[in-house]
Amino acid sequence: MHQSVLLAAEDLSFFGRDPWWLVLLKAVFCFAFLVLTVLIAIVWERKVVAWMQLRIGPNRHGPWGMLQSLADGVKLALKEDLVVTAADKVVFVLAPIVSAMPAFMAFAVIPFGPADHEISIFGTRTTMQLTDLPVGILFILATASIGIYGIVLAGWASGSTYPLLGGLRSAAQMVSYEIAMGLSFAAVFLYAGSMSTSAIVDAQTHTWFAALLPVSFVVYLVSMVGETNRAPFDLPEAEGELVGGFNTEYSSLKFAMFMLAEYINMVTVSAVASVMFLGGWRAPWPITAFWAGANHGWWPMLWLIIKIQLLLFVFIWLRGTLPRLRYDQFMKLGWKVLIPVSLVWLVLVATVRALRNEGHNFGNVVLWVGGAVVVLVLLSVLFDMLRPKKDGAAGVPAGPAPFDPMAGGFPVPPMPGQQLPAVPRRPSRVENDQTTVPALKGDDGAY
Amino acid sequence: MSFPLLTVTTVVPAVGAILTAALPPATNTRSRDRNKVVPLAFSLATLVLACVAIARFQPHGARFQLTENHSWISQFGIGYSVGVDGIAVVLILLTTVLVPFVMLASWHDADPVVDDSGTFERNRRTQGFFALILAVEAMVVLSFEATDVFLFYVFFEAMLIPMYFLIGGFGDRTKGEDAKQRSYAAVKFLLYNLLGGLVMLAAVIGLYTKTHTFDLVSITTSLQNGTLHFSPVVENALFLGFMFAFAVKAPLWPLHTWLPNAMGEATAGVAVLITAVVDKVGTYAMLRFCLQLFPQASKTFAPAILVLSVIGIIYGALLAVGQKDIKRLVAYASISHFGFIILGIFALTSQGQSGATLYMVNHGVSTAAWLLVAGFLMSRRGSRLIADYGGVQKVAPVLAGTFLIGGLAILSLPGLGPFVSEFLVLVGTFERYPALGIVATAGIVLAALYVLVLYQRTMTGPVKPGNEAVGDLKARELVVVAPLIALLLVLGIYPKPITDIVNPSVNQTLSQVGRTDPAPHVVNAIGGGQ
Amino acid sequence: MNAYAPILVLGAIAAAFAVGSVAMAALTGPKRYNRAKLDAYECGIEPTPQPTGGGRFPIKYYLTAMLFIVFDIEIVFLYPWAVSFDALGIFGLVEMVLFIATVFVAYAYVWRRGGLEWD
Amino acid sequence: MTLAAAIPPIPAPHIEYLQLSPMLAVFGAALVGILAEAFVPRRHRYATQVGIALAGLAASFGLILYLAQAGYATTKADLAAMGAVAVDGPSLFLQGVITLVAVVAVLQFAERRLEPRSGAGAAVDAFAPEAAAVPGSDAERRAATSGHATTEIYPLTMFAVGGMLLFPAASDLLTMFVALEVFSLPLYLMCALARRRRLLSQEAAVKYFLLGAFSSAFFLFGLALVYGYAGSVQFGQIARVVEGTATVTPALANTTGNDALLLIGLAMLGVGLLFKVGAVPFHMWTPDVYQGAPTPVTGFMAAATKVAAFGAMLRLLYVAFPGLAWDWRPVLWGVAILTMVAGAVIAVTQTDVKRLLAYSSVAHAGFILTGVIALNQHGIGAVLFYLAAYSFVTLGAFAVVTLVRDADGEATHLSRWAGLGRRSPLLAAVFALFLLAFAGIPLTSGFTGKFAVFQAAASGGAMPLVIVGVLSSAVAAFFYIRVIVLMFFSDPRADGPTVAVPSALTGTAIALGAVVTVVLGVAPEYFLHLANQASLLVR
Amino acid sequence: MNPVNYLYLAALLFTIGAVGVLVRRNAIVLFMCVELMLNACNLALVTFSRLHGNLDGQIIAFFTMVVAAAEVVVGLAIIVSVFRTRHSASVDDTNLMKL
Repeated sequence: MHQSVLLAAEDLSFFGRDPWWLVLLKAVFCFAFLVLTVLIAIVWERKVVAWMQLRIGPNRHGPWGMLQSLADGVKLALKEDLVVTAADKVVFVLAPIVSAMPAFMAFAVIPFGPADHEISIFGTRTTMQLTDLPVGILFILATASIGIYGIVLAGWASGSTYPLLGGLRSAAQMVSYEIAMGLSFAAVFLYAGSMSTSAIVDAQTHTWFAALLPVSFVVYLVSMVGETNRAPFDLPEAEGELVGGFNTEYSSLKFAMFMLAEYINMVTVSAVASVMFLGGWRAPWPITAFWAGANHGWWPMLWLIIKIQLLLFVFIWLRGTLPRLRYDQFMKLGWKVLIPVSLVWLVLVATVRALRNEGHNFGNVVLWVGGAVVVLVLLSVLFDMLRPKKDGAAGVPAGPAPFDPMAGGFPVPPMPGQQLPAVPRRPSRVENDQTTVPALKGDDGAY
Repeated sequence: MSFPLLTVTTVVPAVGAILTAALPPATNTRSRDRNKVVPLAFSLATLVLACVAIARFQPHGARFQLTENHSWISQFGIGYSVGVDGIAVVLILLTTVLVPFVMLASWHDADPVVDDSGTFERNRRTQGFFALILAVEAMVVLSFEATDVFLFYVFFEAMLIPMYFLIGGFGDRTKGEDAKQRSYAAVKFLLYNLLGGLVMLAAVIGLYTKTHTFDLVSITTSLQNGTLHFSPVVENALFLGFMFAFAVKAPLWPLHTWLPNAMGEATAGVAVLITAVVDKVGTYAMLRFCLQLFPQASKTFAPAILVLSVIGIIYGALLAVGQKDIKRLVAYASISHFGFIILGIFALTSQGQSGATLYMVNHGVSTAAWLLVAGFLMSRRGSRLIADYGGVQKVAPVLAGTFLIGGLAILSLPGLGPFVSEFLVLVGTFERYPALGIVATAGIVLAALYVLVLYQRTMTGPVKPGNEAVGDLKARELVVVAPLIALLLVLGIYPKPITDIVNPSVNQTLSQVGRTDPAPHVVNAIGGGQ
Repeated sequence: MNAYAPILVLGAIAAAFAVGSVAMAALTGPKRYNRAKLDAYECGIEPTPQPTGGGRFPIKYYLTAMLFIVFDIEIVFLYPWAVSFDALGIFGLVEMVLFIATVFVAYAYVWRRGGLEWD
Repeated sequence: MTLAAAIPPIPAPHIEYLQLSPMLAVFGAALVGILAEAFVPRRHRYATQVGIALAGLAASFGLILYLAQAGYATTKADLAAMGAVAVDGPSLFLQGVITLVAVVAVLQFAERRLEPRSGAGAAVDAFAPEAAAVPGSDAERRAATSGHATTEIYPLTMFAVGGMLLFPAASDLLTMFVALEVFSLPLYLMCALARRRRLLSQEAAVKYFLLGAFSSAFFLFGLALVYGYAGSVQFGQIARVVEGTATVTPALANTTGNDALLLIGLAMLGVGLLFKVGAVPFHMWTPDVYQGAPTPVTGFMAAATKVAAFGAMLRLLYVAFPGLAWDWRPVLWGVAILTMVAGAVIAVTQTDVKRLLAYSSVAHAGFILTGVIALNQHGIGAVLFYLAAYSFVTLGAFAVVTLVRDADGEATHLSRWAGLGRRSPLLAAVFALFLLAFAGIPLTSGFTGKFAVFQAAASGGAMPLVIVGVLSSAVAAFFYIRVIVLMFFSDPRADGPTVAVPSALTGTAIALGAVVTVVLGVAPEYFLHLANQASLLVR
Repeated sequence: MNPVNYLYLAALLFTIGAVGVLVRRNAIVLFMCVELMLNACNLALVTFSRLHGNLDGQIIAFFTMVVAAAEVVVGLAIIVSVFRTRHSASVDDTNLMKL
């Protein structure tokens, strides 16, 4: 392809040359790995959350309840498979498949090991990665966004209010956080000079990008939680407001598909996080210091899995710790904090790197750029303090607007400062008594 | 450079138009009369200038005299170049003579409404009317002067607009149906002429693509010395394009239908303006442009055009006989006369053409006299229907007399102007197309018929009820009529001054067309006529 | 073998799994017909009928979609630029900073006009 | 880390910022306008925005003049920005016209004396108080009473103008396409911003948008096909490939032979452009949009869009596809004839002033097309001149339309115009002047323009076209005259519309229109000279 | 696989989109058809750029994406505003014009 010719950033010569049986093997491995990780993760999650809440958690199925999620699966399989009458049948059935499939596919470009013939399987030397593309990360983003379709379609096809709103919500939040995510990636590409996963890992030989690009890393961590609809960002299935959200009308294995997809997405984003920022399959620093072989043979897979598991634990930890955000807070975080921050950060990174490429001294560069940033921040703060608060940007007349119970055509609760219109009703008997009693008193007084 | 006489001759009325339009609305009789005297003064000034021009004109001098040439839009070879030959200068004189009379004749046609309390309706109606007349005069004069095809075309077209407003905006003050009729007539007038003009525009552009200049003189010279040559097809097409516009303007059957409406709806004065002044531009343009730019094509199409014109003569006369409406009658009469003029032009003989030129003058004067008197009559009675009149000569002898003289002039009684010209035209035609000549002569008979019948119905006999009150001509009206009649007599008895001016130009024109007379020379013919 | 082929293989496996399990659910699960079960779930109250193709929903979602598109396009241009950043040099930096600034102008407008508020 | 070494540095392209400065100025003004929209308090926005817009346009016009003076129109004419933008005579001339038109348009947008004051006593303009509010909703009522205004109109205009400046200067298909969209999209929005009759205006916007997007899709596919044929979208290169003088790379060899690509591609490009100029059979959007859009916007659209689109068409046909003249000229002949005739004939049946003007603009598109078909330098000069003349007449005419009002906004139905000449002779006279200019009566700019294009066409050997044009302008004259008759010779209705007294802004617009109409009609020499001088397309 | 087939596919998509615009009545659907046409153009462009071995086509495709996005934003804004006003997105209901 001309692209790979022109931007000869990465050397992908190792990929796409395996024999078919090996490809099949690797694919099956990826699939199995995902399913297995999910099964473990579910139990692991329930255990951890239970411990955090000083409960025991699942302990019936198998030793220490290890087979809990398996049992769940079987149970779900034996549930009745409902398709509500109002639903758009075809789409309704299609939706879970659409959301599950890309979740699996995203994992195809995650490197478990170095991009050369590290290992030999049945005598064939090969890489520890199903395949890699010059646009690997783009591929992951693409599959992730196809996953959104599954959710939206599920909500839309259910022909019911809660799923519709839930689906929309999740779609909205996914796209919102996808931007922040994408922007945080840009910085990484800028340093790695490539979009292929293996090349990115390769670029972290000396320093992990988590260290080089801390802001990007943080932004990514936040947005990856939002991207997977996990607590504290699990608004689409906010039981309090939307029952189950987009999957309200689903049951049996269709429901299971959504669950599966969600957990696989967790695994995927964790894998991506470790690939992009945590050195991928590279052993953490102290180990490599005294053990050269850590990054060779089958070992890299271990490091990667450990990293993934740790990140999964972070997910669980968050869920156990944090309350759910309100939707407006959530959107505000996404649009008003993550996006501008990552944009500014990207510009900074680009400037620094460009100046360095021009051969300026790193220290000076950082000083200058940092100084400029500080000045900007101060100015903005100053402006924020000086400008008259509550200028007519919104243009609403002062004071809360009169309460309209059907604002925008929907039944809505009163806003702060508004009160419900009085419900016309007959005064209760008690009140009647209160009105009549004094009169009697008066009579008494006459005595 | 010498004094730009011709330019001034057109600029004076133009300025007059603007000034008049700018005059404040009348509030009392004095200011009202002021609003009418000012334009009259300007028209008289123009008349004076025209006289100067004709005095400065040497009949046997250069082809075009008093010329001025300035570049206007060089990209299109358009120049502001004016100059007059005998024909043009005579017609300019005619125009400038007639306009004051028209103004006087329609003195009260556009007076502001005065309500019972004696307060004037505050609008610029009056000024508008007279300003428009002046504007028309300016444009007509300029299009007579123009020796640049484009310049001519522009004013040939532009004069439609004031005419349009004159026809549509004024006339009997009756609202409603009549007003509709009027605006219909106005629109018909405009659209006919606009269509003609736009077809001509196509021809003009076509001409430019061949010649790359619009200067008449240079085109004709290069045509003569052969540096410029049109292929027959092109020449015919261009000729037809020009001819169409002119035939509409000078109504040639069958393109005449706008004239009866226009003249019928317009006030008598405006009607005179149309038939006696504006339409002359059409006939003049045939003489000036069609013949000189496209001599071959002129020869090719002459027979057809002659046939049409003869048809026009007879047709117009016949319909005139049948009219119930005086103005329409005059209109059809004019159509018949224009038939004669065009006949004279395209007979391509010197008698014919000088006769035609003379005819333009005479027709202008005679129609003016006749129609204006008729106008006075109608303004008294407020009706245009012949049937409403009868026995007027008993109550208004002078009016009747003048009306009779005008009518006799129309039917070209010997001794009155039109006779000479009509005679010349017929002689010129007989020389080449005897048959047509004979048929055309029938037109004279019919003319006698409609004129006399009209007179007999309206003037003679017992006084019709409603005609008792018809008063005789007032001083103003006499001032209008008397000179015209005098002019008719002069032209009838001693036309030589005019023919002397006209003939050389006619001969030059003919020589360009490349026709020579098979007959002895014009002047003798006139002597024979005496 | 094309570098994309393995992805297809994995996709095929995933599809097989997903379709298979969805189909299996239809077989394994019991079938006990009950009208109420097939109604849309709305906490027991009579479900509000939905027009086909989804009901109406707050306009804000459209707005979010539009904003997303804008920024997504920005990203479309950012990635190739970032990948070949070192080759582009200062010119690339300046151009892209201008581009980002332009988008920022729109962003500021939307922000100030409350386009990012979810009341 | 070592990638910097691995990748050979890509040479930075060379951008001639000076030549591009007119557009940059306008776009800069647009951005500043958005920032102002964001940060300037509401009560100051109107003044700020108008100021910014006018300043931007003035700067742009000044730069254009400077460039023209510096000879970029003639001797130094060249391709800028890596051959993407042609800075030459036609570009600069049309850009000048467009900026002037835009100035007049902005003046009209800024007119705030016609609409009755809002409840809060604030003067309001012709645009929706709050475009986002549903028509008839409380939100809208609130916004209307508190005198809000959609000051976004000014940045939108600036963007549109920027696109229009780029459009006739675009020298490769991609730039042309982008410019097309850049000026179309704001226009779609501006159409939807009417204060009165909002439903109508929103529907106009929908129609305009859908059809516009449709046509631009055609343009794009044409672009793709031509690219497939020529292997480049740069006009010069395309022309070379078409003529066969280009060095054909083996990669190209297998597609250049394929004329189907070329012809279909050119046809599709043509569809896109003909839609923008509103030529039959791609005119169906014109009347609806013209009628629905807020009248000042309509004027702006009618004038500026035509200028830009015809400029682009000239460049496309004369620079990129002269080699195909034998293929596209017959088609354009047909289109031009159809356009002139249909525009004139359908206009006769119209009862709404704005629709009537819309159809007349269609007819005028036909007239200009005759100039394009001439395919000689006269043709270019004539088209340039015609565009300049036409745009100002149009602006003036629509400005007059904004003044004739009754209780519910502008009274555009012709019957309401009856007797206008009696009620306010001056306005009626001016409008009559514009109509006569449309009709091409001598001594008006319309006549000079028509003459120029017709004689160019005739010299280009398209005499039949000229005759059709003349005849159809005769038909067209009919309905213009009808309006004049209506205004002057029919009695004013008792409940007739009143003629609002405009502020200096609209006054200037109308006066300018009238002056230009007369000057270009009476003394066009200088401007014709200018146009002819500017009529050299750089390749 | 012969890249020319992609051209046929592009043409097909474009035709489908065009026909859709002409026969469908729902504004949103019309709108999606237009987007389909634009994407067909993209496909054609990329294919040609592959055939010619130069990158112009791909770069043009980028710009097309931007334009398409801008169109989406503007179009949605307009259509939704009408939709909110008259609770129907059918272009047949937009009938105020025929006065």
